[in-house]
Amino acid sequence: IGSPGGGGGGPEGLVVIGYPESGIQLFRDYYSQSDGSESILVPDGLRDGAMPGQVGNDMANVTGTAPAAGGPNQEAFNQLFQDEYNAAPGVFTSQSYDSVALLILANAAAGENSGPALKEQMRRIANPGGDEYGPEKFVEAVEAAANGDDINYQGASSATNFNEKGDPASAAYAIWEFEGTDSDSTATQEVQNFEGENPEGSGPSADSGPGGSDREISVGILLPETGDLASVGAPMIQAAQIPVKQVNNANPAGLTVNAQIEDTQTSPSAGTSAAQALVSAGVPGVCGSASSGVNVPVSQQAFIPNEVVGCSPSSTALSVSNLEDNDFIFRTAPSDFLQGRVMAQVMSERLEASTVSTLFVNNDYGQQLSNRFANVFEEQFDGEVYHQTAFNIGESSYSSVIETALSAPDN
Amino acid sequence: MSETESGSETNEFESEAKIDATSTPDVSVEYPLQVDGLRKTFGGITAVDDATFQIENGTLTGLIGPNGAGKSTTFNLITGMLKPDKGTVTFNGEDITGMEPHAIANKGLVRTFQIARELEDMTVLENMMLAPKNQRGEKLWRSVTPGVRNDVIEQEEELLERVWEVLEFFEIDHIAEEYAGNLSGGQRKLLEMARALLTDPDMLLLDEPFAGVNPSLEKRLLTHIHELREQGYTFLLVEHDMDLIMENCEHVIVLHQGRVLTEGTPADIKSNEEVIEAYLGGNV
Amino acid sequence: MSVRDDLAARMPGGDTGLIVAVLLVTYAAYVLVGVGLGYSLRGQLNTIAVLTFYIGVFAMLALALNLHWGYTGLFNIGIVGFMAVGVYVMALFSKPAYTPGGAAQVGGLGLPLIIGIIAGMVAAALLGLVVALPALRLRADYLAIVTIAMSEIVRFSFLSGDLQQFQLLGNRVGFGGGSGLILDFTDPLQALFQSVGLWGAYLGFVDAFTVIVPTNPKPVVDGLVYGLILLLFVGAYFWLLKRTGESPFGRVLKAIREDEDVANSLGKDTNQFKIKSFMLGCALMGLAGIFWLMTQGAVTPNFFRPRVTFFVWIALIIGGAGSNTGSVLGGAVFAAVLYQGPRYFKNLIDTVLPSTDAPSGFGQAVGPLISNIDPAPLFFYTVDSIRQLQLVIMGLVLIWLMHNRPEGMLGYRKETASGIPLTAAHARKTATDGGEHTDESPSPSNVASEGGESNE
Amino acid sequence: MSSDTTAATDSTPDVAGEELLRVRNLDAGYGDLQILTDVDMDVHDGEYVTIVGPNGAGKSTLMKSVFGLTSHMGGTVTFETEDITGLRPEEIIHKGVGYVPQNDNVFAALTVQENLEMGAYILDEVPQDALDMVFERFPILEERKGQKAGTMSGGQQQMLAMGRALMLEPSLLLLDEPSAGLAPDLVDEMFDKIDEINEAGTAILMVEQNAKEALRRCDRGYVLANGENRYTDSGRALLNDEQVRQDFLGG
Amino acid sequence: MGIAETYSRGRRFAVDRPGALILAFVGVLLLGDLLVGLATGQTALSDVGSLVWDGLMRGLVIGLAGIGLSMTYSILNFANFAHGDFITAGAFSGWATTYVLAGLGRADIGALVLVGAGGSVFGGTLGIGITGTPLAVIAGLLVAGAFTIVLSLAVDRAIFRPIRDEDGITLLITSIGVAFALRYMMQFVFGSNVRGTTAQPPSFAVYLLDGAVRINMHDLTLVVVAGGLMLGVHLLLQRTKLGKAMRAMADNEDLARVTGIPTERVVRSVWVIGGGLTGVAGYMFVLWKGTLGFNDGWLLLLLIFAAVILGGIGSIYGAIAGGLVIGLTASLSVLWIPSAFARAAAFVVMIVILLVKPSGLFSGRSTA
Ligand SMILES: Nc1ncnc2c1ncn2[C@@H]1O[C@H](COP(=O)(O)OP(=O)(O)OP(=O)(O)O)[C@@H](O)[C@H]1O
Ligand SMILES: Nc1ncnc2c1ncn2[C@@H]1O[C@H](COP(=O)(O)OP(=O)(O)OP(=O)(O)O)[C@@H](O)[C@H]1O
Ligand SMILES: [Mg+2]
Ligand SMILES: [Mg+2]
Repeated sequence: IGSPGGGGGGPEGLVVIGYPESGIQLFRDYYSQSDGSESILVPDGLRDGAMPGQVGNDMANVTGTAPAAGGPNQEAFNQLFQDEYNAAPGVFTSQSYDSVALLILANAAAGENSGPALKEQMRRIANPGGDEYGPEKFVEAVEAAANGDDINYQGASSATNFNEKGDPASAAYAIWEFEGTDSDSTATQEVQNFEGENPEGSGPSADSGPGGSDREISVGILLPETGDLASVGAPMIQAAQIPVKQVNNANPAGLTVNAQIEDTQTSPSAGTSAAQALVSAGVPGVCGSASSGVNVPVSQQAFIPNEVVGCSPSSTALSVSNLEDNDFIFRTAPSDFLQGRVMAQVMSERLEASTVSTLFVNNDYGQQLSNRFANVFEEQFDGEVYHQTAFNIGESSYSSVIETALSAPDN
Repeated sequence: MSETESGSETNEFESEAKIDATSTPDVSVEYPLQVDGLRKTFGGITAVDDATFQIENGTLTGLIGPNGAGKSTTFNLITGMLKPDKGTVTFNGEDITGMEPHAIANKGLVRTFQIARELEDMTVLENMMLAPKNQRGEKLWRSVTPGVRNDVIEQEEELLERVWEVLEFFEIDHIAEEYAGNLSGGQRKLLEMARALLTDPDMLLLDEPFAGVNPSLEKRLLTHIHELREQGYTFLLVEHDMDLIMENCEHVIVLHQGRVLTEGTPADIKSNEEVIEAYLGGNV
Repeated sequence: MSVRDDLAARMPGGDTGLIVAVLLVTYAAYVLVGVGLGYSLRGQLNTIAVLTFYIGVFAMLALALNLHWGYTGLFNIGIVGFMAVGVYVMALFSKPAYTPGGAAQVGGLGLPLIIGIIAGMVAAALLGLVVALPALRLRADYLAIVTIAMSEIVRFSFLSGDLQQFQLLGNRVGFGGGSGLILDFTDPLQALFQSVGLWGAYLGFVDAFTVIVPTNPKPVVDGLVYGLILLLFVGAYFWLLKRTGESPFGRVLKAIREDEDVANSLGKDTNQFKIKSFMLGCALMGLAGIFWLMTQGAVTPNFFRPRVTFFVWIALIIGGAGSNTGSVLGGAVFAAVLYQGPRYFKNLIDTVLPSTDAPSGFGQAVGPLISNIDPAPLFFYTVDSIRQLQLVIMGLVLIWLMHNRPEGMLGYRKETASGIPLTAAHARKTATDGGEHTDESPSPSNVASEGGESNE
Repeated sequence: MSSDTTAATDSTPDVAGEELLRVRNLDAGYGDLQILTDVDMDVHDGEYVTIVGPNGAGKSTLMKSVFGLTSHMGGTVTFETEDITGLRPEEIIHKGVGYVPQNDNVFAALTVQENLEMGAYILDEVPQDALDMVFERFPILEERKGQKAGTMSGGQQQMLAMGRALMLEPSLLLLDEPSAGLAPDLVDEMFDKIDEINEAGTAILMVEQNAKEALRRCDRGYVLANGENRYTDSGRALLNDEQVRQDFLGG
Repeated sequence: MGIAETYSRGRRFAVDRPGALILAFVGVLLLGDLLVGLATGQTALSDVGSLVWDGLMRGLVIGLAGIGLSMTYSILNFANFAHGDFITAGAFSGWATTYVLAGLGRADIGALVLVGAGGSVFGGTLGIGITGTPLAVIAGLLVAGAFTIVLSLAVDRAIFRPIRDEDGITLLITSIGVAFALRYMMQFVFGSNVRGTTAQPPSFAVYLLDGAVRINMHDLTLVVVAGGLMLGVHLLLQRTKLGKAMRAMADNEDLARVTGIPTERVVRSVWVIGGGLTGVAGYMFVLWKGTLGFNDGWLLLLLIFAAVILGGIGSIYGAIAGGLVIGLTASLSVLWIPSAFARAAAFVVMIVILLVKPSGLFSGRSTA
């Protein structure tokens, strides 16, 4: 009933949670099956300006949410990325940049390549107190940190203040739309701020940083180069390398950065052994890993016992907050706890849909975000969720799952 | 399957005893093998059609018939390689129709193949050691459990001894360590027969054991068969060489279009009009 | 073939010596690379631990596969399926009961680890039975496709939301769906040492390690000890399979591999042997899977892609199917050279030629080569893509092996399927020894026939 | 075995016309394994030659070597003055040699007619006159031309195989144990057919275990053992040779 | 025919083929469930229609891609695990051609040759499609076929031919090596990202009682190309000497050689026909679904195997019928089971049919 024409008993709205990898196919199948009358809401994972071009459709009925930067830093970062790679940054790139930037700053402040020392400094350089620096002033920030100054890094993705769990203390969410097939960026419509109980951040932190000059800072980058998330991972790795290059080009306080890149292959097992290689190399802090399915085991298995700081740019699952991490695990991406809520609100208030189905990629990102959305949407916004349908990466046709999602509710 | 399981469990000791003593088949039954109304069709072709015969104890019986008469199919039906559509096979007084091949072999009815099938990557000794029934070490747990394995080893030593005797009997002991795949056609035939004997059969079904065998070798094989028959083994032999059948068999069964056309002594058969027409042509 | 055979023969300690020698060379190479990479002692030890881990799991898996393929001729390309079932069932049994607010979405039955491990092996064996019952009648290549399809069905099942969580004996348990499972049971090493009452001693030992690794030595020691335990289990697998092979049971398996009908017509219930062999191999694969993943903190279904199965096959083929020694060697060589090697190779190059920018795509890499004959970008792109090329290399190695050494690194090995040496000399000895007792029995050899010449 | 090899070439009785097949010092085998050593053999135009010998002597190997199916290790095979050593089967067929292998010699899934057509694959068109000739010689094949070859009886399959080899009207036909596994009436019929074919002018080189019958009918015989020539003489002479009877014909 | 006879025949069938009976029972049960769903309005007819159409399209792709596999399987006697990557290789070569032809002058040539690697150019922006750029599509189709022919001949020459006499398992394992090498070489060159390759094709709706089934031009192109090729191959193999020679070789290769069939030449022909079909199938697969990634062929391969085995190895009708069964199963199964199990359902169907009819639906009918 639901599919073409959207009349009958199908839902008014559709939430699609996934990555461009399979999202392209999914939206292609959607547009060949439906006339596009449903309001579609997607989260950050699908924020890729190239989507309409790849899908071959303007995707005008799609609205997105994504963690956003509070100020102009996003623009600064975009510019940096554009200059460096001559391409628009993809999803989670600003978080990757921030993650590496924070690890470098904390390392400069700690004055040694040591995980336990690093973790003490993370909040000191990230949370309020001290001069503020953004990506374009990153080199100066490193110099200040190496001098032992207290600084407050303002990230590309957010203000990067950590709460006691190592999650961002506050988050801003942008509501964005695609700009059509010829563009490769997205247009931000509106930004909503969500502040936790303590937006300035909280949690244990060192009072001072010893700093130090003329040394080599070591940082690991553990992101997917191959596997399911390879296409998301590649630009993230590029973004993660920008702060490294900034420092190595400018040599503030005689510092250089040695970045070691390892591939998780989007697999927990390969990710763990890659992390072990980083641990063996004596890396004190690692930007990674990307997906929560990998991040949780890698943290448990490699980072936490070996006392290495892990700072994931894109692992948003709730389970990461709950790890017994001895305060070694951070992330620059906000927990889906917030985004699920934002999405429910946007779906209900902005898109004015009261009946919805979700289509989510079958991993913990998709599953948890879909659940959170559905809970909030039903309980706080009086909406009705018809189906929560999982789809697997790598199918050659998503017609049948779309059919399911667009059909009338069971019973 | 469960049947054999319990069966082998109970008579294990019995048969272990049998392995020690040199075997002599049970001579108490007069007709160990009885085939009654056997029938098998493949699609439209009726390969075996109401075949009925019985084999007398301690004889060498010939089974002859034109190509496609159903001889090999009959063997396959008797030994469980194929399931009959109709009819029964009785062995030593027990109905064995439709049993699994291994179960039938375990009852003492063992066959050889029309085309010798060796286990090519196994040595002659390994081939031979495979054959004896109810070896203790065929239970996995016995083979791997420390302590218990000593029993297995002990039995292996005994088996090897018997294997060696049989190899000497067939005069292939000089190639005992050779891979079966390297044997000549005739040696394969010898190995196949020797191996079948090691299973302690009461009765052996031989499907064209001499096809393609050089005449000198054929003579030696026949000598062996006669010796064994004198020891009490029963043989059923498929063969196209009429001279051989006439000279060696006590009894001949003629199969034609899946039915028993006639049976009797070689002399009877030779002079039977029907047989001459259906099978021998103007040859005799 | 004789050259390699001689190598094993000349090696002090025979096959064991060969294995030890290969391991020593491998470790030495890794230590050297570690020196090149400027690893600290801690880093070196950690590398050794990780290397040992992979050598252990691949050797175990190759040995289990050898039982299927090398011994019985069963072409199983669904190995990951059995590993997955082993791990998941083990997690179901041994994960602690669900507590809200923890990182884990579902709980388990909270049974001791050892029970979970046994349950995992049993489950893998039972899955083996389910596959084997119908599929053993099929041709080898059909069995291959059925097993690989089965492993995908297993993966899809664990992926599905329907088994994500359910109630079992009043517990909220499940397989976690696409999110996977957090393996939050007791640390296996702790469980092991506690069960033998040595946990305190072990902690003392770890503390003593501070002499070598001053800070936080526990993960390093844990890794090394776990690796050692894996090697012990490789030894146990080896022992078990050697005994299995060198027995009447193994003899029947060998016969089945060559010609099932013959074995059947000799009175062997071949299906039963095949099923037993298949189930045993599956249980061993399940156990290997458990060993691989139980210390990894979490498990997701997509780990169990067919690719891992092919890794095990490559390991087995490198070593040579049919030979247990070969399986262990193949597992070690695969893990050290093909699986872990490229990572270290790349890091080594990165150290030698630091801070070079690899182009981000093939286009940018060949562009300069075409326009101004500058091969450097392509070179760096190649080094940077080592992970993809690693699989290309594995493919090429496989092709090369099938062309040039289909029988594996060790060459053709004859492993006699018997509990005693099957040689003419041995047979003659027993025959004359035993002959004295059986004087009276009518030995067939008395019945003389004319001496004919052999027909060779 | 004794080593009183009679050199094959010296004592060739000149029973027929021009020399057709000439094998000299042939060494051949499979892979690295040598089976034949220094084998000599001749077949003349229209001649009927039989090879006998114990199992594994290398008889089939010799046939296959003539037909380019083994690893060549030395020596030459000449057919009608042309050196055909090492040519591929389809080239040798082109020269006028037909071959009927020992067993498994029909395409079971193809019809009788299609089997025969395959025999003339190297020609652009199916030669109608050859087909007619085959049907005339083996009427049963014409009757059954639409039947799947696999469903025919053993004897019929043997005839089909021979018919297929005759489709190119070869001047030399190689037959490997054509009577193996056939019932006595069919054995006779088969030997009669071979005689007919030979009388029609085709030279025959045949391997047989039914040695007495084969030697009785042929012009000339060879005894092969251990991959080497042992004896050669006219068929009857071999049949009457005491040593040959003793060693190879079962007395 | 009397009732008694019918009854006894049915009884015999039930006794002989309990598996088949159970299958039939399950089938009836499922159908009944579906009818109830339709009657109560729980399931929309147009939904079922859409699923059927989707399943048919998938089935055509699988069937078309399966013919080549089926041919090499029966004639060269091994399961070629590199087949999936031949499909991908064909797709990349063809789509590179299409991109270049459609985008020449509008985008960087390097980006076009690499089929828009890394999002450098989009097929949608270039307006690629059977209606938008018909010539580029047809040229791509032809190049895909031609390239895959060359590729498979080269692989055969270098890799399979030297071990032609080994058993099927040796070749199978070797083909796994080929698959790995080929797939990740493609990833190395073309990158790992999935790209959209076409603009939205024009479509029309077929109205059913309670809604409509949408059919687009690429679906129709697929129907035409697949149908035409299947017919062509059928005629080729039935009517020509080559076809008979292939059947002869599938039957008994040694005998074919001694009969004078130039076996190597026939093998090459097999690769030419099989490779050409495979390349075209790869191209059509991508045209139909509109995306292209280095993993596409491999992900399809198991379904193709399922289809080929199900249909009976060596049978072209079998490959097509098997493809349709697998495609429809994967698509329609969501009516009864969760969508996560759709692929699993296809495998289960394959296993079940193998057990009931081990030699496949169209067994014993080699190459036709
Ligand atoms: N598996 C089968 N499928 C179809 N037909 C078969 C099968 N097995 C045997 N037949 C047919 O059954 C008939 C009897 O065959 P069988 O092999 O028993 O003959 P035989 O008496 O052993 O002949 P030969 O002396 O040639 O070995 C033949 O017509 C044969 O074609
Ligand atoms: N394909 C092969 N590969 C390796 N060895 C082979 C092959 N075929 C035959 N042989 C070996 O070559 C030798 C000669 O075999 P051949 O088939 O020529 O014997 P034959 O004289 O025809 O015997 P028979 O009368 O039994 O047919 C034998 O030892 C045999 O094992
Ligand atoms: Mg027969
Ligand atoms: Mg021969």
